[in-house]
Amino acid sequence: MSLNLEFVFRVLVFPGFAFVLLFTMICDWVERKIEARMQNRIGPTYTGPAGILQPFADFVKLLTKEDIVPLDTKNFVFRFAPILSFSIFVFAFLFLPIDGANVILNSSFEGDLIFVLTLVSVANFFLFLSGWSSTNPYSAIGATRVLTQFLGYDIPLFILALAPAFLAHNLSISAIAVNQRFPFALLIPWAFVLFIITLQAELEKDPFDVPHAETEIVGGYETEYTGRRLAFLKLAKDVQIILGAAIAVELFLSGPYGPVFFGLPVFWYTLWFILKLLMVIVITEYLTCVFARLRIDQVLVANWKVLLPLSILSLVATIAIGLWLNPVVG
Amino acid sequence: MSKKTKLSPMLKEVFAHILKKPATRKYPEVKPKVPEGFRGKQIFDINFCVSCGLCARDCPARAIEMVDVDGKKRPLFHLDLCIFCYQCAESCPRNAIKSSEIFELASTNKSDLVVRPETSTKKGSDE
Amino acid sequence: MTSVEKKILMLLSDRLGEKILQIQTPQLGKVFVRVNAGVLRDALRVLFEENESAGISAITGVDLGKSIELMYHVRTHGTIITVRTEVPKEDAGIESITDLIPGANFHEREVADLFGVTFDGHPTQRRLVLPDSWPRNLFPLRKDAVIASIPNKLENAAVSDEDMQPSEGRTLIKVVMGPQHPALIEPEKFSLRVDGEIVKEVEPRIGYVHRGIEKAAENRTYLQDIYLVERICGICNACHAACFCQTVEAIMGISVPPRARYLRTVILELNRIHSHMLLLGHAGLEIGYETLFQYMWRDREPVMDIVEWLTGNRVIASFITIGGVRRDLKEEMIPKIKAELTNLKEKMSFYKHLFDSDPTLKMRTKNVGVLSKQDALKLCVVGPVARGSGVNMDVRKDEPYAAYDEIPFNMVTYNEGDSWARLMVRLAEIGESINIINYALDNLPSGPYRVRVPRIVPAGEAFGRVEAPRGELFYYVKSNGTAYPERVKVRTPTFANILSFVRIAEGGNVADVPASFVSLDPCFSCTDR
Amino acid sequence: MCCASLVKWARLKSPWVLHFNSGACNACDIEVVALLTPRYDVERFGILLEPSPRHADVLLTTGVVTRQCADRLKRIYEQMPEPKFVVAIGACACSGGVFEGNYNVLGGVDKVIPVDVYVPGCPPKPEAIIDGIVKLLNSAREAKLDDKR
Repeated sequence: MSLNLEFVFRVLVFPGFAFVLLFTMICDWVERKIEARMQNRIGPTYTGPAGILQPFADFVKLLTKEDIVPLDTKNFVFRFAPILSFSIFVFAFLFLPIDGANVILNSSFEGDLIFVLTLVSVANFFLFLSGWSSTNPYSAIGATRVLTQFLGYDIPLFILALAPAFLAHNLSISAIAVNQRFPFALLIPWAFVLFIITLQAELEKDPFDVPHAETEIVGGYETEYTGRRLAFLKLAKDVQIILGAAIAVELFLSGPYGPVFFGLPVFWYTLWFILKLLMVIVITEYLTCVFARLRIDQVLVANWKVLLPLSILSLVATIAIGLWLNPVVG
Repeated sequence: MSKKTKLSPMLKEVFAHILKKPATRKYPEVKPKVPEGFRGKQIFDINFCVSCGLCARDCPARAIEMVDVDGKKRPLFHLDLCIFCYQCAESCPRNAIKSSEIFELASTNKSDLVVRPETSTKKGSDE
Repeated sequence: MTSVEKKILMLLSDRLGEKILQIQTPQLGKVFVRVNAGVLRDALRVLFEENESAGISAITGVDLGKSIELMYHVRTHGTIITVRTEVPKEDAGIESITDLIPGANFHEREVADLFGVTFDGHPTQRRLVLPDSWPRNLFPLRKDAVIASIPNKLENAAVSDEDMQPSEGRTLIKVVMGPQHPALIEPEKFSLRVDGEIVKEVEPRIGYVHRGIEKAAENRTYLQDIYLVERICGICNACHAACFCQTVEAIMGISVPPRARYLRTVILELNRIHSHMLLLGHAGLEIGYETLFQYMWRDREPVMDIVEWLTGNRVIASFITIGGVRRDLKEEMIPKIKAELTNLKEKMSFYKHLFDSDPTLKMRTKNVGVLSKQDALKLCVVGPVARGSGVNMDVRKDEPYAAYDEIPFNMVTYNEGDSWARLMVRLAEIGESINIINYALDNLPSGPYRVRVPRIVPAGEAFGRVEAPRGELFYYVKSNGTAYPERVKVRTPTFANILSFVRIAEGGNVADVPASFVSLDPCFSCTDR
Repeated sequence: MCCASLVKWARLKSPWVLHFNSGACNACDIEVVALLTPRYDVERFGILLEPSPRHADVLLTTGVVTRQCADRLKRIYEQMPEPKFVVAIGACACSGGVFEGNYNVLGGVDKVIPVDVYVPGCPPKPEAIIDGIVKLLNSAREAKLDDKR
């Protein structure tokens, strides 16, 4: 019985659902704040202390807005795609070690890295469906752009994710995280850099944010959404961003593990995880700020002609290093 | 590489801005200083007015209405029509119309957006 | 008359002989040639054959009562030769000249809309500036037009636009930009026919911001018109006021005191700086470079401050008036202005470096929306668009006004003709403008800043040109001896440039449309008036 | 009760805006865009400029309403989800300004859609526009929000 309670607590409160939601909103705030600072602005200020409640206010407001479903939409998909996409992103979190152990204890299995990456693709697919079912030309174009982009960039992402897996001799995320006495980002920096760039594309951020190119396709796949469905679409997007960053942390920055100075390791592990994750968020935000958006064909060319060959090269180099270091890591 | 490729200066600039003070002015708390000669809400001094109506005649937006005050025609400014060009002040032979530094004129009620000749003399405000 | 004009007139009378009815030269550098409607094409052909870089600047229509006068203002060798003719009001019609010069396309459509003159042989006969609900036989700029009961389109607002209809034919998909679209701050509609990612056809529909200013100017006094024409375009407002005032001053035959000429130059150049910076920032927004937009607009704020110090408002200057300027510049202001400009100049070198080196910026603008020099001349584009395609054209050099004849500056041209070149022209022009302002402030003559002028303008006509931030701005004013003008014609630079958008978008990528469009610096409130 | 005040708080703290120009001269428009830029930065108030009318709470209108734009303006207003507010920025949007009476002009924005706040000026300073939005939020705090849901 007590074990069940612990399970429920872990899934719903910490480090599961509630924690992920809260953390997502905080990250969204950090993102907006840091982007504002990089652009010499202040960013949200008056909503809570230093505007920290801004994402929460946005979310609550959207939840209670009038909900308009356009008459000629494919109703079922239009209604459920946002919430499905959101729940799948959150579900994927359950397989990440956040406070030193997976959210669902013992949920880790050999190959859950592949499983999580697949979940991300599925959730992305629902984002595509949400736009596709809107029957608005801008949504449709935005949706196809999402599809082309994540289908293309999934391949280098998978290949790059294999590099740490190879070094750790394991396809389980928690095992990869545990086995990094020395963060892989320092061991194989080129793979980390490539992973961040690919992640940038996967998360549809500048310079790869063609699905959100407002000046070309208005709101992209979100154009026709209002009220709570829009709230969940936006939230799904934010969860996706921190999920992507979390995967980067687990694979390259030794996950939640770091020095424990005193007291409970759970506290330190969570702290390390949050700090590392914020670091990745700042890096992606920095990249967003310093580049212009590429054109959709340039995005695809960048994938097939640059990132894919480079990711294969990086895998080869990683294997070479891995073999050389084998006694150390194994 | 024979030619040195130039790095985008934005890389450095954006990084530097993380620690720089934002350029934002905290408007509602700190009111901006309006420069001398700013074209804001009108101040009308009824004591100078000779009821000639030149201001109303020259107003490009026809925002000035001559209304009866104690039997004499005086200008009433419709702020919702006014384009703040101050041609009226230029046309006025007696300098009865002056500009104030008031620019926060927004109102939820359109009928508030007037400067009445009888009340405007002292301050720029009639509320 | 200059020697070039003499030469052209010789040539005209050689070729046409007796067919020329009258030659007028009311002012220096203004030539009017009157011909019969049938000879008009021949006369224009002579002009276009004589100089291959000649272009049509504007077509002005004037209602003379029984007939409609058409004036074709031809820009050649940096000056304007006007060929005028009359057509009867009943069944007004004349042959189109779009086959001689494609750039006349929109000019003719506009006259057709507003005056009801049919242009035989014109490729498109559709509406250009008037709304769809406008009655077919009502032409607003005719003096006898009674504009009383126009059906209000609101009643049948539920009727869907034609853009909702499926496109006929093959694989072409119709993509509609606007009227409400984030790439366009202003409402305007562009229907693109798209084959895959390639744009095959562009159909612009302007007129969403048409406010009928030319008509409104006729029933306001000259004094009121200054403020009215300023509000044709809030961005280049000082240029409109300057051009209108110059034209009226030309009719009145008064000259402006030197101090006023210098102060006009200062405000015109401030206008140019802020307009160019606005555009460069907006271009950043269009290509998804938000940081560039934010920085550029942040650095633009000091320029707005200077305008506010000088005129009392950040945007609409209301500074220039007939006979001079409305306020004087205080001595103690000069060092403040110069300090801000020095700061701005430093910032500009940063942006220049950025445009030269940022890879993503170059990927989005280099070789995008290329307008060749030939096309630029044929389509009669003006301003930075023309200079980005290697055409040497700048009214400040060709026909100096204000104090430009005394101030040294360089004309910036790039030969690439792509979006990048057009943006670079503007970037470099900001630097030139800063130099001009500094020079003007250093050499500011003393004396009065305005002369008093009568309210009534003697009968006469004149046209004036000003190099607005977007290019040559053209005004024609006709006076009938009262305080109200008989006709005010405004040809804005954006109206001349909008045709080139069709040219640069066709054959390009759909995703490039916003980026190449913004490089033309569109401004629809100017375009529609 | 607590829930209602939470909703009210959220709405006041997150007014997303849509900008529509129905025939302005661009002066007000550039001041509206300037609100987003570092010196004024309205993101401080949680204001975001949204591209689609479906996402917006506040419609910032500039300019007179021309005949060609009128039904488009109306349609955009109808596309916005409740509760929604309209701010008329500049003399033209308030009542027509210099263009009042022209043949292609219907007049101010309130001829077509209901307007909540008028911001006079030609163009108003960006601070004045912020002031208009703040006044809108204050008046919304007092009344409207309760009836509108």
